[in-house]
Amino acid sequence: MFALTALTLLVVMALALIRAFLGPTLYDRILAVNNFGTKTVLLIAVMDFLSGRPDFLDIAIVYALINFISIIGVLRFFEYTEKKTAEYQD
Amino acid sequence: METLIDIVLLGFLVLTALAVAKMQDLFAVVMLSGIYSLISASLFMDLDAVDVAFTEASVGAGISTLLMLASLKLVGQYEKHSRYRPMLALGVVLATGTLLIYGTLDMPHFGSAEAPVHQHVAPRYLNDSMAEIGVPNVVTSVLASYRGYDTLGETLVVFTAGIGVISLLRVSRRTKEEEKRRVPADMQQQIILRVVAKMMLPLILIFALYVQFHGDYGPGGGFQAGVIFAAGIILYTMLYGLSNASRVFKPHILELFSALGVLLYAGVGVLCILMGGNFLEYGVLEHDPVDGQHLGILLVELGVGITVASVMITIFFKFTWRTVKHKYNK
Amino acid sequence: MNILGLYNYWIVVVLMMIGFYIVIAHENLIKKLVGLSIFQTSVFFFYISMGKITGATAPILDEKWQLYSNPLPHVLILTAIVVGIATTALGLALVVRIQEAYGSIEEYEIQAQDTQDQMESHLEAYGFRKKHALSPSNIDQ
Amino acid sequence: MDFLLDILSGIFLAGGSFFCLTGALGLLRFPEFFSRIHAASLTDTLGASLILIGLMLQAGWGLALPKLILILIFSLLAGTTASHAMAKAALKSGLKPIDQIGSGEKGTEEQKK
Repeated sequence: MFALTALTLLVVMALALIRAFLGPTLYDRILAVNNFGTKTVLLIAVMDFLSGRPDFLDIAIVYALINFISIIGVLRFFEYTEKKTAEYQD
Repeated sequence: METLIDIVLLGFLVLTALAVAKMQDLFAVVMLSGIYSLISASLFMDLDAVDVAFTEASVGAGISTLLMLASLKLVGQYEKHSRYRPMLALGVVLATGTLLIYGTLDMPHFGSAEAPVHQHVAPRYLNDSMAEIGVPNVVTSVLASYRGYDTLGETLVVFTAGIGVISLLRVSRRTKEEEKRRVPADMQQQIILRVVAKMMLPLILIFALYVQFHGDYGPGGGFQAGVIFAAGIILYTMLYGLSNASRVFKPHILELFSALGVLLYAGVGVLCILMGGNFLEYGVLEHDPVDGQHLGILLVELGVGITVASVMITIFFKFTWRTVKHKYNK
Repeated sequence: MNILGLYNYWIVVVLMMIGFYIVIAHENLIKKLVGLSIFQTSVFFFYISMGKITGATAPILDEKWQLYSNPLPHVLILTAIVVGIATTALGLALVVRIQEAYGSIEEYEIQAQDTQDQMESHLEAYGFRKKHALSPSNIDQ
Repeated sequence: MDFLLDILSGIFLAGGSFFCLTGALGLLRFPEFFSRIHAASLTDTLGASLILIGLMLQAGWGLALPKLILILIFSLLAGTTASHAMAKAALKSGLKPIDQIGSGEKGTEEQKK
């Protein structure tokens, strides 16, 4: 059961990876990276149960956090290379 | 199943590396290198190296990607069409690769328990560390106690790199004060993001503390905790602007703290000498040697955590200051 | 099976060579740093692969488990990763400074500027004072 | 009781895997960014929650359960927010959704700029 879930997640990760390679816009890549990251979190959690030691879930939590932070980082640093900052000052 | 996951993830890694080699858009390259770190951390997980997976996830996928993105903003997004001759490089690479693969032929098989690596020091760590150190996580006990000198050196390297970045990307004080008034908060239009991040920030910081002090029993420790703490502060900096963040974490205090961590680490060592032991021999700190080891590891890991966190935050601040300066100079 | 038992090391070597190729064949300094980190990660895999024992579990002691993987490579690599990010940060800072000094992070452009500077200083040493004679537009032609 | 839990968590895991898979197919096959983000992020939230609930049923009353709940909260918060932020940033940077079925080519042309 866990093995089957892990396999599905690997397939999903492969699909997201293909989207990250293909692009075409940068936002497609960001979306693919985000999707890949959340699937990695799930894969880690499933792998913990698969190996019979579910006390390593800390790593999945770190993944979830870091994924979020790096997506925000990409958005922040990409958006402002393209646009004039004046537009965004409230 | 483990083997299957191992092979699939390695395949992902090769594909990602090839895509990195091919792409010209450096933003895409950096994002793919973030994916690369995520995959490699899962692979470390699969190969039983939970602590390494922890570190790679927080360092490689988090801080490293963010620093690269920040510097991309300074140096431009596209690789120029290069006019190198790839055949020579390809020849060198193929020759080296063939030699290396020829070298692996003499190695013991992957996963075999009889390999020479497993015969020498590792059995002692695994069998005796519970009695000698009393910490279930063998990686922590080896890191902080058996190989404490080594880790002190690594902490010093991190500290030195921090100094290097500070001196390379120095911003003079006067202009800093000038710009402080003018810097608008970043990502002001992303209101939902800001609110949610504000909710998550305390959780992240508490989780960092948990990782710091739970490192004896599960995966974690000073290095990982420091990086996670720094990632939390970086999240705040990205969403609320550098001016707000540096009001909480003043640069000179951060610099002080990065030295303080190393000082704490080395100070524990000196304290051990004063109490009649060797340098970093924590057993003498308490009446019961095992308790002493525990206390020593706790203090040393705290030192590592403080140094790593403040160095990482300082480095990120320096890069962000540069981007702010860059924006105004244009 | 006899020789396939080494598959993990082989893929690691392939990764290492891809990183190596990026470092030596590409001109862009950021790309080189990414290549360097791919190279670095492959070394990490090599160490961790050596520490793995089939059927073992992570080296966090527990009554339920008897066989653990080797913790020593884990310790070495854990610290190596943190040192790796420190050196990467230093490298990035250098790249930023190079961009500010030369206006480019492509290796051949930097080298071209360096050669030009060198030639100018040589000429100056031999008594030529005409700096503008070797302006970039003249070099290109 | 254990048997029942196994079956329940199996159902949850299978459902979660199914939703993740459909989302990934949408991510790969749909024509442009906004339809892709629609496919990916909605199924992502549901799929991740189902898989995590399936794991929770297997975890028992240990330290694993609160950690899984924490992951669930994080992924619910972070996943949705990140999707929103991405879509908003894309819209602000000038990427336009396709307004009619059939004018898909126009949308992809614009992206390529």
